[in-house]
Amino acid sequence: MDRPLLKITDLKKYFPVKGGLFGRPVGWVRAVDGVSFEIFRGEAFGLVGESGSGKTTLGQTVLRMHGRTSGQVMFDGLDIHSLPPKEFHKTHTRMQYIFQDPYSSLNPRIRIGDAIAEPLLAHRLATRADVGEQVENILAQCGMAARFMDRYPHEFSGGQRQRIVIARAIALNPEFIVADEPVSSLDVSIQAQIINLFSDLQEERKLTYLFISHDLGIVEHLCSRIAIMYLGSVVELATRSELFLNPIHPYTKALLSAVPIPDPERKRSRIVLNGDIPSPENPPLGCRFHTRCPYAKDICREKVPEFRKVKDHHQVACHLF
Amino acid sequence: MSILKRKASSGRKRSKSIWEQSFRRLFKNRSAVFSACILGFMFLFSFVGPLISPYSSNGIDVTVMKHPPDFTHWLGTDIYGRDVMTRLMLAGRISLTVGLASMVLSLLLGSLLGAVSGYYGGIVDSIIMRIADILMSIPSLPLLIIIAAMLSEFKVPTDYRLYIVMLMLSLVGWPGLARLIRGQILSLREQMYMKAADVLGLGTWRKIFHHLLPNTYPLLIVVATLSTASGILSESTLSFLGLGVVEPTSSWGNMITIANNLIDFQKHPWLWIPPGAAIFITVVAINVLGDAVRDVLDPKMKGR
Amino acid sequence: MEEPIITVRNLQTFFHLEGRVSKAVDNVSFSVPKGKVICIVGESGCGKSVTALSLLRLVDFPGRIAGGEILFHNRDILKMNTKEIHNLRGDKISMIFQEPMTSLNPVFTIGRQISETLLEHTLCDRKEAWEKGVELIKKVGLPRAEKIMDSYPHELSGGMLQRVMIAIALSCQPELLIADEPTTALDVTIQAQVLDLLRQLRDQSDMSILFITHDLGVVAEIADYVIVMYAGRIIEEAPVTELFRHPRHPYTRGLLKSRPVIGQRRDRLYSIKGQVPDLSELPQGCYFADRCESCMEACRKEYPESVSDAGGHKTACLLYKEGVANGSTTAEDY
Amino acid sequence: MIPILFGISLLIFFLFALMPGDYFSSNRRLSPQRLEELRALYGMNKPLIVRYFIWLKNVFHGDFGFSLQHMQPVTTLINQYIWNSFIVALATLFFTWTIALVIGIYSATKQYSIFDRLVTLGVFASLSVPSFFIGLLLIKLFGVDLHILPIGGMIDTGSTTTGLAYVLEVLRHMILPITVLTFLSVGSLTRYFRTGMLEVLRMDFIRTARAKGLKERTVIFRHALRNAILPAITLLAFELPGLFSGAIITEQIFSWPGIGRIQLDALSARDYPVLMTLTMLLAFLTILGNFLADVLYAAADPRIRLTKKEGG
Repeated sequence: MDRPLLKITDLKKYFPVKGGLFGRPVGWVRAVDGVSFEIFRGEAFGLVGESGSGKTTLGQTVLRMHGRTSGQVMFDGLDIHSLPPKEFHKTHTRMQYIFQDPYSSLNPRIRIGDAIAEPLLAHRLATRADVGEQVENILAQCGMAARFMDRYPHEFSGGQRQRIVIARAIALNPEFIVADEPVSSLDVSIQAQIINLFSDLQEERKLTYLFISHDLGIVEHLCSRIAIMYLGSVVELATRSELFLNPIHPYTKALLSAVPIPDPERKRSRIVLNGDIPSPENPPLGCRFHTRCPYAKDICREKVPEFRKVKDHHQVACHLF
Repeated sequence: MSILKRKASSGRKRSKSIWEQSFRRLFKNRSAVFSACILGFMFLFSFVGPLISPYSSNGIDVTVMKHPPDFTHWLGTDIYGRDVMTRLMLAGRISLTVGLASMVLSLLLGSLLGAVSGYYGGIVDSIIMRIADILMSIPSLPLLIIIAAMLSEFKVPTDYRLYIVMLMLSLVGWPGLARLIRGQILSLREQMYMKAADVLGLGTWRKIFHHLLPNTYPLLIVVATLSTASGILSESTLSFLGLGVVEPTSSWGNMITIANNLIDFQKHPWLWIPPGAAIFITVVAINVLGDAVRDVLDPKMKGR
Repeated sequence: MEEPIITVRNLQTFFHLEGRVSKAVDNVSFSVPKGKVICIVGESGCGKSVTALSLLRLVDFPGRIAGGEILFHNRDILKMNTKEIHNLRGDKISMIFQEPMTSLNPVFTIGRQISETLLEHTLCDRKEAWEKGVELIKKVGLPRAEKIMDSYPHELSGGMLQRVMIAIALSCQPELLIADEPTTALDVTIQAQVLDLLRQLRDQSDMSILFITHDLGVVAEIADYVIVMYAGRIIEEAPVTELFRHPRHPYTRGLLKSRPVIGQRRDRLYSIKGQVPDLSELPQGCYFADRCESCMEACRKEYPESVSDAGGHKTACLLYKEGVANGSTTAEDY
Repeated sequence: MIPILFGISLLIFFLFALMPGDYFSSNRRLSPQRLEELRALYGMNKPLIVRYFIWLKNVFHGDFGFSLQHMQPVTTLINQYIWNSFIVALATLFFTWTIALVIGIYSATKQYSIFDRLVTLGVFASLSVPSFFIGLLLIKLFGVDLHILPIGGMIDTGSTTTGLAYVLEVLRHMILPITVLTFLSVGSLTRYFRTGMLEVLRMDFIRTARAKGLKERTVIFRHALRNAILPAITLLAFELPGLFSGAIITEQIFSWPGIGRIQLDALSARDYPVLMTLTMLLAFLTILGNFLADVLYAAADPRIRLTKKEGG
């Protein structure tokens, strides 16, 4: 395999919990707590986690939408978090982000044609003369007719808006896209349309995705390598077939068995986890998962398991394996 | 504003602009249309009326002093025999002007300081907001009265009193506005589309003027109407107390001062009821219109 | 089938907005037998939630139940007076909602909100109601019941709150529990817990459940009988195994195929083209015609009637109407 | 809170210090020499900053200065009049909240009804009428034309009534000022309750309460009302100082002997210590009100209680 396009090393992002007098931080939410992985050119990398796992924060920190606490994000040899403003500005044409909610990620007062044209002009990828044509082409590629250009976001349905948001992102012709739950607010029949759009675009434009989702079905469909996140750290990372056929971490197993399968005749043995995800402000000592793990031992309560390679293309952080 | 110009032949259906859509909805609201008509009438009455009126403002006519309303003088005459209706029109010019001008001033001051405070945050924000806090801790009427009294001490020429009143009203009015705008900017900054604008690498100028500010216009418009209403009310109160606009310039407020004279108050109600009614009608109309505009532009803001 | 608990006939619930009528639920008929789980499945705007709310007459302005009848033990709920409907709600029929975080009153303790229902519908005093509440909390599998009784909603997680909601719903041992997307707002692992709980409760008592969801996976997990809705109408209904084995309506089939399923990866997802129609501007014919791959000319003329086969599998699609082509073979040919 | 009070004291002091005249300069009969003597006596010739700190120190000791117009300490003076204002303010507060609560809640539950429309109209009237004008109108109507209520003052001129008769007489004089003040403040509060209630009635937990089979009365008065009233607690902060300052106009019009009146009197007599003290008092009441509102709100809303606990 060639050099990774994106390399994340021990990335941490803590948010202060303000309180007390003068708003001093009284604690830290460890949203991302020491994550390392690589994403290779042209692959779709899936990041799966439940709410509060820190997956969104991770995606946003990769694109430096907020500063990191520590660690490093290398994109094609560029240390994203140490780039001077001018250089950083240039990376916007190479890395883009697609937000979860297509309703709030479009400015209600800007016509969609303008919304797509703006970034093109900002990065001098088009001139005022030819920008209209470019916008039309991009919209067409995302399955939207050119006549929609003069409309406002509120005139579109959720699926159409997500197409617009995708069009806006790919208009800059990026190599790498972080897609944060791009279909979770959409209906099932529309989800399929958008997922297909993602695969089509990847094929046509040789895109690399970091696809963030809580939906294992979608991630299995779209991604070739998948990382499972729990409370700020990655607990398991493997290729698609490895992860779904031989899951190792108890959390991955539980997650897989909890996904409802649309087949009433298939009876499965379910691992139903007890309790809730603990607060990232006050995570459990030792293995983060031990409070809910059915197999937890003493060592799990004391020592943080190392994230290590167990097979080719399969890494896991668990004492039991 | 639009980057993409419409191609003449493309036949794209260009949807109406947000303003046009809002305006249409406003037009469907009966009470909004009605109050807009009343306001229009008030403006015509004040600014065009005197030109049509057969009487002049200083047309002292000793033969018809304190004459009750009849067909020649629809609202009667005052103690100098001047036509009350004509005076009402001229006073309306002053009252409406003071209301509008103080609104514009406090809006400028408030939105500028509020936007700076909200956008930059930090120490600038703290300073501006503390000043606003201090000004807001003193109820506005006593504060206005003190400032007005102080200005009386400085013997400001009566011609300038008008402008001073505008300044005073905006001085008292801006902190509340600045807070509102600041809150709006802060919440807008957290919007996903502002984050998206960051990731897309849009320039700061574009972000502020095309993304941030246009989204504050609805709030500004609503606030503008309401602050015009309160400006007119405060001016009338100050003038009634003799601390605002003073004779010979007349405003609706100082026309009512005549009611302090017990005889005039009891026997000549046409001298003070019409200006009071004019204030009331104008302010109600502005408030109703403002409320309707708020419903149309920003339904979430209702009742705040 | 034994005597149903509740029978809905030709229910119509319309929303009046800015002079337009939006037919959120139109001509919906079904019944819920004792001790069974009936699932209504469909996408947003299909009228599944409004149907559920209509059963308890909880539709808010500008919605209005325009017609039909809802028979609960042969008494029409729509004709009940205020007192009767209050006696029914929470006692004989209870309901839980999608957002457990906002469905409980933030200023009252959990304990108060549980005992409230008991005090309203049963002859017990405060102390008894409280003790019963503690029992219910234990029954829905929450630890430290006494402590939870004294907590406020914001102190508990979404999963816990949904259990509390279930406890409240169960407090008067209802004959029917209406669950409106009860797991949609929850994480997968928590969803599994709640589904387990509901299944367990159904097995323990002979309470019926009307379960509303958009997720066919959840349907397969919990349903005995499935109703598929689209644009305010029922388009297909069948026992759960039958429906998943032989889905008939092109929409149901499309839905099943467009969802990626773990372990059954295909290169490309099937997708239903287009959008759900505007409920205030519904076409004359079948509402799905514009998106349907098997659309025929007749489909655009009139709305297809629901046809039942011998096994009770009902489909509202011309492909399955007797006399119109050999629908079943052509349609199952994909 | 304390820095703001400090800032206010600074603002008020320098505002008054900027005034070109003082109590003595309005007295033409004083010789320049005598003027200087008097000023020295009352410490008015010291540098501004020094005067400020002297004033501040005195304020801390409860000494707010001496009213030269009334020839008594400001505190004594205010103590004489404030209770007259306070009793009107309290009555107004009571009526305003009661009426606003009842009407606001009722019209919210009957949204779009005729009653609701009338209430909305009334709210606008209340928000838009100049206080002095409504006062004058009512005096004209009830005092002059109908002769059923006194036109002003606290007691009839030359009245010597005592005991119950005195109380009744005062009450009769209070009717109009309280009516006016109530009418002026009831509008915004009614609107606040109405929109608050409408908002709460749309919330999910109201649907839950209905689904539980609670009576509509219980749903509204137990579940919705509490949530709708909670945010209004913060309004209390502005109510009391607001009433005192709003009373300036009404007290003037109805010749009610309260602090609003002496405020205006002090203004024309350049009796600045009185003015400064009253302004400080109002500002202090506002800040105190804010503080109390925060405390009350925290006590009433369980959600706040938790964050406070975590934060502290």
